[in-house]
Amino acid sequence: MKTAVTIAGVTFQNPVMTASGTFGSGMEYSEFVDLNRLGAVVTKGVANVPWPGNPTPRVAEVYGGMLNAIGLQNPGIDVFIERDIPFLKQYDTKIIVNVCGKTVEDYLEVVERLGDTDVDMLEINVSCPNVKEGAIAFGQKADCLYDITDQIKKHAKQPVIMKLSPNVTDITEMARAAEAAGSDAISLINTITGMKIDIHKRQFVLANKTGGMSGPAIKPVAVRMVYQCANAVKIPIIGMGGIADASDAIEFMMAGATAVSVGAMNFVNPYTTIEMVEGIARFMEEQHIEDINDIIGCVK
Amino acid sequence: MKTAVTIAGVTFQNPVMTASGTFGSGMEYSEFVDLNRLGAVVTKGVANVPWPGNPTPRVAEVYGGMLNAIGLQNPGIDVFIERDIPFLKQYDTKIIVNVCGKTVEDYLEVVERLGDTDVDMLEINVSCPNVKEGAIAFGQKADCLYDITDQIKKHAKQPVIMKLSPNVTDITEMARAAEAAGSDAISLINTITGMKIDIHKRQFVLANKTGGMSGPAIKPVAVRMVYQCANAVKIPIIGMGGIADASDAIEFMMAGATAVSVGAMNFVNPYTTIEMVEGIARFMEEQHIEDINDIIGCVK
Amino acid sequence: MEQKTALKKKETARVLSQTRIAPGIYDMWIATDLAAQAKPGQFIAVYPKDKSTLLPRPISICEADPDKEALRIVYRVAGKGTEEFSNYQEGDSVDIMGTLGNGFPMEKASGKTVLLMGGGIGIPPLVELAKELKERGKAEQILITAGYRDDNLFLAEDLSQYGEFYPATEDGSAGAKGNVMDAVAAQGLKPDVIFACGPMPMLRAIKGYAFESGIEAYISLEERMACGVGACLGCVCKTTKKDSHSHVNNARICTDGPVFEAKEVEI
Amino acid sequence: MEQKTALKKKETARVLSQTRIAPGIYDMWIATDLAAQAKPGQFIAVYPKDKSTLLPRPISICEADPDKEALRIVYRVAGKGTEEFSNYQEGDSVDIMGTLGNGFPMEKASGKTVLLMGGGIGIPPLVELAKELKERGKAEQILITAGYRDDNLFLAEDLSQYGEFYPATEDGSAGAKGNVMDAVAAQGLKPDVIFACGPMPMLRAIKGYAFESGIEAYISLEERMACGVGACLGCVCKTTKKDSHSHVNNARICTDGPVFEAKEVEI
Repeated sequence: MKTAVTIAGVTFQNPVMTASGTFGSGMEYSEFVDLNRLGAVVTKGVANVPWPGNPTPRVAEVYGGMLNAIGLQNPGIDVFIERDIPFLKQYDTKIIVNVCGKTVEDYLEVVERLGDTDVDMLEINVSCPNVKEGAIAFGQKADCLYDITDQIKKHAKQPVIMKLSPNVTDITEMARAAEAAGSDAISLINTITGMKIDIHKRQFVLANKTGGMSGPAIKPVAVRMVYQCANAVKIPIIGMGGIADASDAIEFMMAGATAVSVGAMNFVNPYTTIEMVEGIARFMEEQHIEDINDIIGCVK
Repeated sequence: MKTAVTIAGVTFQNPVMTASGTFGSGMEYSEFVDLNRLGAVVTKGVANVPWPGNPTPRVAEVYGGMLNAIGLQNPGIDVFIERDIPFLKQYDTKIIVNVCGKTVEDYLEVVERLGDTDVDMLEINVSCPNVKEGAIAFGQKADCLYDITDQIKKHAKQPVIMKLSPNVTDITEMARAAEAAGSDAISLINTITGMKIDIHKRQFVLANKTGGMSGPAIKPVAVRMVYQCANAVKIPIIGMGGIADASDAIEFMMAGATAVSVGAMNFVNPYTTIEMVEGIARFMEEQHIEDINDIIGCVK
Repeated sequence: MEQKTALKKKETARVLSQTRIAPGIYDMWIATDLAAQAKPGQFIAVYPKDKSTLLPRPISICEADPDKEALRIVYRVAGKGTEEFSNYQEGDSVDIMGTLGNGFPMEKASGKTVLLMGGGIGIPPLVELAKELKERGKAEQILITAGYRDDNLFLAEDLSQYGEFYPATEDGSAGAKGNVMDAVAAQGLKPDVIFACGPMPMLRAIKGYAFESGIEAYISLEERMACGVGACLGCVCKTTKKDSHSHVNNARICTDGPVFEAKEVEI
Repeated sequence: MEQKTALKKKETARVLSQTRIAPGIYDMWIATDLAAQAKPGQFIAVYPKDKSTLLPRPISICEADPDKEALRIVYRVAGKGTEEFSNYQEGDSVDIMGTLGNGFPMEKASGKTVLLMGGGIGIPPLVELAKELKERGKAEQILITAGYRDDNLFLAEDLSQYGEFYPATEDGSAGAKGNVMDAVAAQGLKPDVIFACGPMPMLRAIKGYAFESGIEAYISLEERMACGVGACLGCVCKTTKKDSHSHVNNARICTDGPVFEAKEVEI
């Protein structure tokens, strides 16, 4: 039985990854999950300098999911290279570093610093809805996305994954822009912008007013967008958005994803990723699937 | 205690309405709900001629909600005027007729026919994601929305509500286009496009592949968009999207909605609307709110 | 207009009993005064408590006992909703709405040899139907055939009380080997009218057989539903005649059906 | 790297008992071997079964009995999640993760007069804290004050076993009228070190009092959490020193806390 998938020349032992921002750099969850058994750890976004993030409350519960407005708090690339990469290199898994920034230069600085490190891929967060400084525009306008992808590709030594925002009219337009500018893969969906009001206090639950929605509630939107993109571009897709178990992972793969990421569900069940790895193997056995690659995009 | 709200000169005894397509023309739910106690019945979309709708399966359950791809099956304006309007006129509630079409001319024909009838308002469905013929473009491009609104306003005798699609990058751009073209109000959100795959059958659950997602799962997105629009335009907003109880209704009103519509939750509990009317009154009593209008948009 | 007294209602009822009567098949009695209005072929909507699954499950009425104010449903565990229901025990609450849909047209059996045909989880509604036909109907003869996977002949005892009962099993372990059409052939049954409920391939076969033999057949259809009361237009089937709602030959299974004359639906 | 044996785990445990000890306040004992590692001031995450509410509720550990492998939590019903927990009965399952966070720095009380201060639903963690201090700590004297709404002095009996207990009530129906600071004034308490848990206004008052009096104070903070293990960075508080994770003076309450030295946090 073959569970390995390959994206831009990087082979992952299985298609189960972690969604950026929900798994730190793996340290915290290493008490629950054997990182050696994951396809990849996708790290929390890292910027060129430390970011303090947003005021609290930063998280809120919603029906079948949650809102977050962390604001990409992170220690910056120096600490990350010194502490987080060596930690992850102890494990037999692939490392995908999520990169965030406020300007193109910010992104390029991080990408260049990472060029000398032993990480496997870069995921570019151009779609965080919780950072006001303008990064979101990169992810919501096709020409901006093209430009930043083009710049990053010129500087990156590792293969590049552009992470797409679902908060757009036409996700395929964004996917095509990323592909045209040379992105090696795309990942989607980032969170959907939402809001929650405390009617007794008459105030927003999040200090940031809005937050990014994740969890099972958004899965149908994510599956739809993955399907649309899979039929619009040739580069591989990493699917995410409310994935809770092996069935969900397989649904995304049948829609066209080559790999999948577990996000908010890590918080609900810290063993989600490992149970998913096992559940996918069980499904393959039951359904007599020799190679997981055979189901990618099989529903047309 | 004042629960009445006014939109474009039409006064509703309370802010609780039904969302188009989830309540027929009231006939089916009149066995469960005293229609005399609703703010308004918003009818299922009606076109100039009968529409057969989409193949089945037309509905699918998703986490905290459902997908539908009915495809606006409807008997056409002739039967509607002859049967549905007289039925609704028996009740002491307002009538808002949802109008659908494939071309501008289709819409105008229905709008003109309704001009001679005794209905209170028109809601224009330019955002149904399940009709392929192009109507969705009216709801996803600001200039198209402006044009059709402008045309409809020239022909409509009743006040016009443009119903907005959430499947856009910037909902405020759409709201502003509707307002600029003279729309008397806007309603939002219509459903979010989603997809579900049956991994054992390896096929889409809906015959139409994609469907419109509704239910509590989409509420945070709807609240956010209502808030954004309330801060972008001056015309009143009818809020909808996963509203399940009085607390949800109040959340939408605090975000800026003047009235609210109950959609998918009618299917989960046919008494939802009436319980909401009672729950809003209870909340007003507990919170010493004299006039429901005082809470509209109170969270900034 | 003043509000009329409703026939349909949603309520929280009590489970009187529940037993597993075959692998994956459960038999639940529910205390509800809806029993008084239940007709053979009608169904109820049962709502899961699990808040991730909001829509009701349409489940056919297997038996109604108006005196005891009790309804019986027999259903197969097919997903999260029915899985939840199968765990209910005596005294637990169960959220239901009913009674929904139109029943079988009992009068069509008057003075006739009527054949009830059920397949799999389409067998349960035949119980109330057979009972009513026997106790209050005017059929000359009641024949019943039911198709099972194997010799787990659930509800066979119930059905045998009300008519001549001919099972069929896919594995041939009891009755005719094959499906209900094989049982009809094996027994040489010659009905004047057919009432049927079961999976689509079976209903298609019955429709073909009825057409060729010039027999009236009434079949009960299933489709994914949302509202269950005719408002959402989710559960339609193509009909040869104009439907009552939209006049577009798309009848609502939940309210115009679930029972249709076979020749009037495209299946 | 090979997988280490985990200290933290998520598991489905059993409810040993549950009682309502004050209006809206519940006392639950849970069978779990996490009791062996529980430290005063730590908390567990409790997961609702209601699938509309997915995130765990952080609830402080009130008492741990390693011999009986049992943990006690005392919590207030504040929403759908805790409402659900309050309906659990002996034998029911309860999904928990633990043990989380760092406890109070017991060693800071050595040879000192330590004052434990609790307000409302911040009172429960004082029980295990007082017990540990008394049984294994080296404090010279243990003073305890707890602020209640009224004379429903929940956990007062437990606390009185381990130290001098001074309640305060908002309505003056028992102990000092007012809050814990009023009790301190009324009793003329002179602590060397303070361990506190309670609502933010109380913690702010204690921080101010400790600063003015030159007393070391350790306070337990609360914030909306998602992961509970330090990964999501949802539950941070501003700190005067660089935090261990991001070095941006935003410490994670769930893992760097929940107990912080008062002077090191901006509250």
